[in-house]
Amino acid sequence: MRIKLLAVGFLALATAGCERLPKSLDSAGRGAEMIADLFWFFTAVSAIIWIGVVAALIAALFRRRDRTSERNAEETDRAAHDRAARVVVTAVGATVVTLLALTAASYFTDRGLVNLTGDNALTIDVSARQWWWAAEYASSDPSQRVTTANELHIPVGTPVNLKLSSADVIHSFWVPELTGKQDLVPGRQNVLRLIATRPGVYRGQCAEFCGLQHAHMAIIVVAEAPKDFEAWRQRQLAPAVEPATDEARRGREVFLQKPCVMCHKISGTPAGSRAGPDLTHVASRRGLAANTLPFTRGSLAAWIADPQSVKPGSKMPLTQLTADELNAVVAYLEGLQ
Amino acid sequence: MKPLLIAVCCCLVVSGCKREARDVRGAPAASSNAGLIVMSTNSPGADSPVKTVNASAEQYNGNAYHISEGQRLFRWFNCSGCHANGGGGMGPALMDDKWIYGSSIENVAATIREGRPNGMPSFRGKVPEQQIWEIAAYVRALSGNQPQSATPVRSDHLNAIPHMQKPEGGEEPPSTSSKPAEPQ
Amino acid sequence: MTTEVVKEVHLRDSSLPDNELHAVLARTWATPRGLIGWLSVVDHKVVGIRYFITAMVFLAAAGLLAVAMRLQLARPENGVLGPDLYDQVFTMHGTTMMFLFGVPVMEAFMVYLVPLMVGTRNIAFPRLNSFSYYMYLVGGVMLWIAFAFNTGADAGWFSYVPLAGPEYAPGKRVDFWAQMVTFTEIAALSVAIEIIATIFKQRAPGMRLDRIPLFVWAALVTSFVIVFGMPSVMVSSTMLILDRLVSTQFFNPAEGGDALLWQHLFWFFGHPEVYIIFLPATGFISAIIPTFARRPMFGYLPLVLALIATGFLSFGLWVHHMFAAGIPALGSSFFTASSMMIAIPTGVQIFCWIATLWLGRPVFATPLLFTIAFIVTFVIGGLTGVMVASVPIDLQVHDTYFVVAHFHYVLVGGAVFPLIAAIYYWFPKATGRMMSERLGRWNFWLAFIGFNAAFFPMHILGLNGMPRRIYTYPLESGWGSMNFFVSASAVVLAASFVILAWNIIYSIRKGEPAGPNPWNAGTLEWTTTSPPQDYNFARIPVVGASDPLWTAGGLAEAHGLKVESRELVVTTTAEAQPDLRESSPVPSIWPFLAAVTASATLIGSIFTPWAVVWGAVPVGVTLIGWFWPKSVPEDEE
Amino acid sequence: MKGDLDLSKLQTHGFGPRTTMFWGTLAFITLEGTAFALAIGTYLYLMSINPQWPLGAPPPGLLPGSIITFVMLASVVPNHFLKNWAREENLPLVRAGLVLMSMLGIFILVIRGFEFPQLKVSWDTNAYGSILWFLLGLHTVHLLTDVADTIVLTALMFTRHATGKRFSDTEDNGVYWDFVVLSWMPIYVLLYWVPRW
Repeated sequence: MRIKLLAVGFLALATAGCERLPKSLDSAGRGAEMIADLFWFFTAVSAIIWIGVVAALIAALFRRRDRTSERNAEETDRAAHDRAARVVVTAVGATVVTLLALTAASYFTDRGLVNLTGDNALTIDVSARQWWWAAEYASSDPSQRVTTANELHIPVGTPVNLKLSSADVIHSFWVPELTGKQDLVPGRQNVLRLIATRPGVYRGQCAEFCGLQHAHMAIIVVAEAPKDFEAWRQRQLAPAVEPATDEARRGREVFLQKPCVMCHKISGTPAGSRAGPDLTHVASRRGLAANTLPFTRGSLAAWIADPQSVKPGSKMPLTQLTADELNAVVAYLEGLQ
Repeated sequence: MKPLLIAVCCCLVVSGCKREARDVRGAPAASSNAGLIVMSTNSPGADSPVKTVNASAEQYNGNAYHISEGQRLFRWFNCSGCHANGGGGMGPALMDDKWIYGSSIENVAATIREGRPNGMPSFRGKVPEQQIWEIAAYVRALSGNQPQSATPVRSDHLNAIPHMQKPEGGEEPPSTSSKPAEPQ
Repeated sequence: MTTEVVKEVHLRDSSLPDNELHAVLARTWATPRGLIGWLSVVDHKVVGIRYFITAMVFLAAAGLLAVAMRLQLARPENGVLGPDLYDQVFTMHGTTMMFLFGVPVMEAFMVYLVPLMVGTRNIAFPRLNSFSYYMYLVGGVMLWIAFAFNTGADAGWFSYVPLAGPEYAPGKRVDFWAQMVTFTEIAALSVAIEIIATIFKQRAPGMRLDRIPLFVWAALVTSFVIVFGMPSVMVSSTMLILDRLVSTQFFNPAEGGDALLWQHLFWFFGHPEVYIIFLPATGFISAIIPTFARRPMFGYLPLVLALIATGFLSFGLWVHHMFAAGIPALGSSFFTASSMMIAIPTGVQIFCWIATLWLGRPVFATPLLFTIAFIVTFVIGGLTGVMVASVPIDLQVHDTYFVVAHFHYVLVGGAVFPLIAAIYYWFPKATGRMMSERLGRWNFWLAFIGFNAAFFPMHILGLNGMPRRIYTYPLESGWGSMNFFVSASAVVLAASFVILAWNIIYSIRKGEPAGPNPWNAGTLEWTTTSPPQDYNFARIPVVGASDPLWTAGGLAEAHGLKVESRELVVTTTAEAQPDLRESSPVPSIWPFLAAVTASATLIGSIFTPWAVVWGAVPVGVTLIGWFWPKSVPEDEE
Repeated sequence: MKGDLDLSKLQTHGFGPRTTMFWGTLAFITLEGTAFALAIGTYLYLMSINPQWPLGAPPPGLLPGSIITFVMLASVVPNHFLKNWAREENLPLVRAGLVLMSMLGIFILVIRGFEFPQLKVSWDTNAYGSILWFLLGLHTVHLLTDVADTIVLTALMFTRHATGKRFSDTEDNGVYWDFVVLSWMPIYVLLYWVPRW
């Protein structure tokens, strides 16, 4: 039974370890690369130390003990004792040297992380709430400020400074492929610097326990070629598109009369509250409810109809829309590209 | 110790279970009369306000979760705009014990839902029913009409709200602040 | 004084043959019968065993919570526990393991063993000792009763503000958590003071500093870490209660407070806390290895210095829990360095243990098996500890399952395995019966394999992006298969504890009778009978070496103590020269009454600050009753 | 029966470091001192993160706090003599000293009652108010316990229990009073003078 367990164990490790690297070692960002290198260095050193210790332990337990030492035990014992003393002192010395090396390596990587920036850096204000992410792309010109939620787009190769703040409790911003995490602490502002090196869609989620829906507070970071990013930015700057169909138009009416308007913003309409995520371009995003659900008509309807069963405790209330009110709102929202 | 523990259990059973429930959906039943417009029989004046009673409203009274949600919504929906964190501004104060339209949670909820003459708008349809009840529960807490154990003593924001739980209000005896340090 | 005259007529052990001496001492040191007597007990052995049993019950309870969590996490999008319940469950698991099991179970061994190991008849301040137990009991029971009524703390065992503050933690859940902390801190601090006083003043004549058993050294250092570490969490949890109860603003950034202030205060206690649990464990190992290597410990002095160094360094690490919270870079690299430094004394200990085994002739009994398991697993935990001490690596793995794996390797591998070893090792002394070796081996293999299989994969889960404290995870995350394997292995680990429990229960009744010294060990607790008499030692031993039982010619003995009243010898702090004959307190109900009034006050203060004002009076009365001397001078404390 | 070491001639009570109780008292003092240090550290921490200090309140009124400081410093002298008399086991003088110390303690407690309003800020106004009340409260708790202890001890000394071990208790109590006085000094400076800089 023991053997079987071990077998299963290695199997599981294999499937997880080998099919592809764990996210935080499969770097797509300058920071994550540095950390991964440091991590492998530490792991190698640790592995050697552990093997050494266990080998010594096994030797100590099972070494052959000669009968002769029963006689003249005295001086053989003293000799062995002195040998052991020499070994121990050497081992301690080695430990000290190793630790110094590790500390130095760690220190320089740390400096590297702090210097991950440039004068052309793109600054994004990220503010966390229970349980979603609000983001505003900083710009001297107010009309150029992109406001979005739960999905960031960043240009590959450009330094990005995330200015992190929290509106309620402590959260933590963490996208393993890009770089290490940074907490968002109420009353403080932290800065997280990162540079994406590889285009792609990277999923992260809040890493600091923040209450009931800590598990459903994901953020997607899309790293794309600078020109794609610029195109995206222009689309996001535009006001909400006019609803195309009658149903969508009715949807907008419902949106503005029903509770939706109390918390959500859709630029170009009277809806202007910032309590909930900005929905101006909600249909351009990949996920819903802080990426708890993929953005599809079905999941959109499900989310609006009964948010508390999708995300119990979410601040999105049951709005008690009638069936066709619901359909109308869904039709309207899914048009908001 | 036994009797002590039993006593603790009892007060936990009676207050605890109700106080600590995290009923994230709110009671749909509470929205019984949400559909049709009810013209409130309440009117300002000397005659004591009529109490409308709604059974399921009781789950909002004394429930810590609903009251704290109400605290959040009070801020989100900017009730302070007129009621200034309960202190009163262009709208009446909510922290005193004067109630124009009745102090029961049903009356407060009705006030929010239907609005009142000279100023108080109607939030029918704008604010979902369970949130109306949560705000109502919180409004009653402002004037100390909720059990202290279920009421947050302060928010984590600038506290225009004088804390709701000053024992006897006014200047406290040193003991209240110093004593919990006693275990040292 | 007049007492001089009285003394001469007192009956002395010197003038008595053994059998009479036993009879008289048994009468003098007996614990009264009946409920009152049961509550009045001041015998350190009884209190120690009560501490142990209570702690093990809490271990079982918290273990079941762990199983519940693994059930929930076994599959993605699982519905066994909802978010609200899951948050309470993981908070209760962590809180119970740290405050109600980890520390108290170590206190249990210190309270039971230290007086026996230093060769005295009872612990210093025995009434404080029984008081501390009742406080611990009430605190723990209170927390679990609250949990039973859906009032279980749900903000994590670390209760970070603002999540644990008045706005985001409505109701009384966190208040019960904070007050439970107060209860257990009172208990832990009391025990620490008793241990320090016992070790400083009540060592057997001749037990110089360089002859103190290593476990006793570990207990001493641990007690000092408690004395300097625990006040921090008293201060912070008091501030939290005040914020929640009378609306102080300590942790409200909008009014000049600060959320990180809590983290600084909490981790200034929280990190030493780990060493409060780990240092006694190293003490177990240092007691077990010489016995089963059948030779004195190699490197006594380095080991003592390592213990002391660890104690000091443990206060220089707390910020490494906050690397991601936005700490100035310079500060964090200092704490990286200090966190790495603490690996040095730990290394010294491990090397000395291995050297002892090398030089000795190992006997592979269950305690040694678990000692081996300890070294193999704990080294992994220590090395991942070095990893998380590095700021950049920590930024990736902090608050992920990598850290969950790390500290379970440290706390289970580093503390629970030695604890199990200690149970198998001292069980014969406490009960007079051996535990089953056959069950012991099953226990060992299941624990060793179950633990590593359950926790090693968590390293990879963490690196793969799985954060801690999430009640579920999406199917796409790809964490499912490994979580299932972890959950399955957790069951194996749980089974090993079932076997341990069964072995204990079975052996109490049917175990082989054990002599005074079944393992042929070298320290004082093995000179007396198993289980020891109420008075521990009929004749106070005189110590001439660090392993007195292994020195040829047997033990010398001291005589001249009164036997008709409780008297023990007080020695000088460094040289342990006999200095005074102090009376040791007789059983008293007052500590229990004091605990009742204090508990009522503390629980009341969860609901109203005035409880403290009204409670102060009965507490004062009971304390006076406690310290008011009884008729005969010998009864004075 | 071999008797290698005879304990029968040892005294049954001693003073200072020779006794177990002394080390217990010292351990208590150490852990409470740590608590004071942490509370003081909290004050300085809050001061360092807030641009202006004191926060939205005038500095506390000086009079009661300064009176207490003066009386406490003065009380160290009789306390010192009391400890010596206790060592000499001089009952009449010890009684007198204890009565005096009890009265001093009660006097200080009364003044302390006037001290809280002089803080000129409520504990729930802001973090500054909170830490002020916390520090003063923490010290008051220690003051209360020691004064109570002194009074009980005084009462004991007028009963038949005024024998050997009581005297070393008296000395330990004196040591604890020194601690209460000592721990007050930094708090006094912090509460009353730091805001005035």
